[in-house]
Amino acid sequence: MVKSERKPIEEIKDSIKGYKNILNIGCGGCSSVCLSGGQREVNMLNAELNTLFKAENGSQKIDGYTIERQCNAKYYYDLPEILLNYDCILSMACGAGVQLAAEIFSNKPVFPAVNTVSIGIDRDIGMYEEKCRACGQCVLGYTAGICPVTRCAKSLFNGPCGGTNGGGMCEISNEIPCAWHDIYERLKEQNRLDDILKIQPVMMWQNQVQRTTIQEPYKERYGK
Amino acid sequence: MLDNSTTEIDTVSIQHILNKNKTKMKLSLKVCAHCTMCAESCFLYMIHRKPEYMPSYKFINTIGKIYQKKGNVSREFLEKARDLVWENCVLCTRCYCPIGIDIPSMIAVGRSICRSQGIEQRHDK
Amino acid sequence: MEISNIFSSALLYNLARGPLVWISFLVFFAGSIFQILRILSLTKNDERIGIQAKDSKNKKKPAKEKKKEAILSWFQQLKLTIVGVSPIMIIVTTVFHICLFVVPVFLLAHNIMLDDAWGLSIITFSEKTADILTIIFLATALFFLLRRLFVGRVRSITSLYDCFIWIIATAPFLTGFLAYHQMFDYRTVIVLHMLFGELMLIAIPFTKFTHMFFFFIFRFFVKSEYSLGKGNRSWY
Amino acid sequence: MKSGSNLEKVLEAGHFAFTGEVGPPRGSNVEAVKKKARYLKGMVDMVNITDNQTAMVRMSSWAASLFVMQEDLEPNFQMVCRDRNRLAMQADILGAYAHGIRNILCLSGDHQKFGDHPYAKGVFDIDSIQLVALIKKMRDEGKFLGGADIDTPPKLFIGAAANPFGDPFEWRVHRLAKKVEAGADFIQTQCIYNMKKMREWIHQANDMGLTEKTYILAGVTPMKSLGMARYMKSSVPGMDVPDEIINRLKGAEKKKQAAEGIKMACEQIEEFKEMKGVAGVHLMAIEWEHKVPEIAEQAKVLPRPVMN
Repeated sequence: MVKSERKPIEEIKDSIKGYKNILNIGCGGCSSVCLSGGQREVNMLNAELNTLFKAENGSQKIDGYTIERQCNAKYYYDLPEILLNYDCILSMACGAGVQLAAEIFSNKPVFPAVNTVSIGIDRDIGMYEEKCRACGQCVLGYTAGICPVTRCAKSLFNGPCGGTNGGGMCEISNEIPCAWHDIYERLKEQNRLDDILKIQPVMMWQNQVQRTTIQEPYKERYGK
Repeated sequence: MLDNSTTEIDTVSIQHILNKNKTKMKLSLKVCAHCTMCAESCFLYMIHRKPEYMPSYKFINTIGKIYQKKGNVSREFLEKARDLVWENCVLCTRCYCPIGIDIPSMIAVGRSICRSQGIEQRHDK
Repeated sequence: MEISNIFSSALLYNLARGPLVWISFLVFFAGSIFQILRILSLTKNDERIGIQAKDSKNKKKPAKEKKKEAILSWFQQLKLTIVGVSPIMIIVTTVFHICLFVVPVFLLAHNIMLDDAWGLSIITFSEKTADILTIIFLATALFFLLRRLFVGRVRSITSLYDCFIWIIATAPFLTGFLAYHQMFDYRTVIVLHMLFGELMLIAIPFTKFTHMFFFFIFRFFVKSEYSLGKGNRSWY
Repeated sequence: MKSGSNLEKVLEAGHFAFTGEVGPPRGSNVEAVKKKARYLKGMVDMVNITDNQTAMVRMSSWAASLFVMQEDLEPNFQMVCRDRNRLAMQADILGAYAHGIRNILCLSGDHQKFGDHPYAKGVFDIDSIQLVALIKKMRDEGKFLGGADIDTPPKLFIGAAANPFGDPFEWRVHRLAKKVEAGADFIQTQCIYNMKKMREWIHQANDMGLTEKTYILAGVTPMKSLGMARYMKSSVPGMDVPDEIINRLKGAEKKKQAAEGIKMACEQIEEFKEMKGVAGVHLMAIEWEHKVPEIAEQAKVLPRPVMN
């Protein structure tokens, strides 16, 4: 899922400067799953902000509300009424959620409280690893399920660069494994090395324009 | 005693799923103190303020009942369970349990039992 | 024979204070060990769940960063936890569980019996303290009962079994209290007290009371968002 | 002739090639480039002009190449995939060729993290092997990557790099094969210190017939000091410095370490001259351009053949 992490409190506070009544909207989707913007984080951030507000002059106030998913308008049902009492929105959803909130409540300023980091996996509680850059042209089929776009620091498609360090580590750090070393090892194990002996042609990057995805069965419905 | 409406339910495949997770699920169901302290950790409960959104309610009335009945449940039951595990839960995995029960995994098993009977998340709601 | 006569009969009295005590302790300890091992066997001491990332093996511990100065005081932070969410419940449940443990263990009368049997005893409360703690326990137990019966969300997941468990947990204290104050027929009450106590001991490893072990293992040794210790076990 | 570059001619004629390297200045100092180039004049067949080496901003490679040409030296325009997308690459190739540049070396490039702008966005639009194929397509088919025809295609002698030492070792020769297949006319290797592994790698390349399809120039960098050797061993990515190199430098007096380094380099060059499959040596005398004449002399690679 999408992984995100909270912005520094100073940055958040600075962004909502000048607004008296702020509503912090949490997201029950990805940012809740990655412990960055669920109800608990909303409560935590609000407690911190309210403490800071009080210490200053007490003219600002922040409340919280968490909805199922901020990336789908149908979960916003309660918000229009609640928002009557607020003059700005702080969103703890990923970049997608923040933008939908800003679109739906276009008369209210919306500020992000988290930085969207990656599409990743849960390695452990509170530990997430980036796995996908949404390039739109998946090559995992010939790279043994290891993404060279994400995991190789140079996004190479034809094998490791000359910088691999001893023990199959990336040149940028001895703690980051070389993606291509791992690809090679896994393919060798599966007896599929032929897959990477061919030269891979250049990528047709699909993530250079905003993409709208319409699934095949719906193409007709949306006139595409 | 078999209910007539269970005929269209494949109890064997439900039991298969139940058995796969048996020890953990049964133990979790057993130790739940029914204290309801999990309620406030669920943001859906905080929105709706109804018991049906309590994490414990959701697993007791789905997977709990299914274990009690050893998989002999009716389609109507599973359709109600569907709402509990999908409509009332987004599996954000943030439930608090004072005893440490892994509630999300119980909901997940509830979901897979529903799925095994072709009862899936409704997208039209 | 009338019911009250059964409970005051010498046979039952001797049974309850003799063999039944040993049997119940035996069942309690054996059952507890079994449960603890079973719960532990459901978890594994694994650094990571699922497929191991290669880097996880030789990852060095990062140098400890300077902890940022907390904006919230410890009290404010506490308020964000379950203590702030359900303060009354937390206080009541803590008191309840402490009394549940300390009253029987540190009770003078119990220790005298222990002394009689094995010649050893541990520190004890004064009788008065024990009496007050028992009253507190009964009050908290009553709170739970009322909550179970009258708070909607609790009632929604309450079954008869919960009430049964409540009776098993409360009865030894109630009967002990009545016995100490010599209310009703002492002989009957004390026999009931012993029987309920033994029933509870036997019940601990096999009923909902197992949460006693489950709590410690899962909140302290198994890692989760809310774990209280530095647990490194996980569900298998 | 694919390009008619001096290097190509030297190699075609069967001479043992000897190439050098110049790093452009961190500024617009023309004289600095020319001064460095002058040391190499007549000493090497071609000189590599590095492209934002170690991700530090420097005068652009093609611009420095032009100054080197003014000093009657043939440049090898290095191009890294880190800084350009496919548009800029093709544009620079056209421009470089139009200005008379005839050699190009395709590299992935050191990661920007190492340089003075660690948070730059690394482009890495295409990788080095794809870049080789792109240039070959421009040259041989006269077409851009996008398929359109090129008016006056660039006729470049295409080079690629190879590191015989990186992990996994068994893969390295296959990567070389891919570069050859993509169209690399010559290969310049990473600095070589581990001769044992190098021999093995060349042996594999010979067995696969790769050395018949491409010219391999072995990379040689003389050690200036013990400190440099230690640094290379510990901190330079993809470098394999065996302990015997370190020990030999340790054995020399501090003042004579440089001389010892040069001596070791010359011994290596002697071995490469005899090694089947090695077509020449690429001397990377890093910030030691003034020593190149001395090294060339000692390595007995002078005089350089004059082609026409």
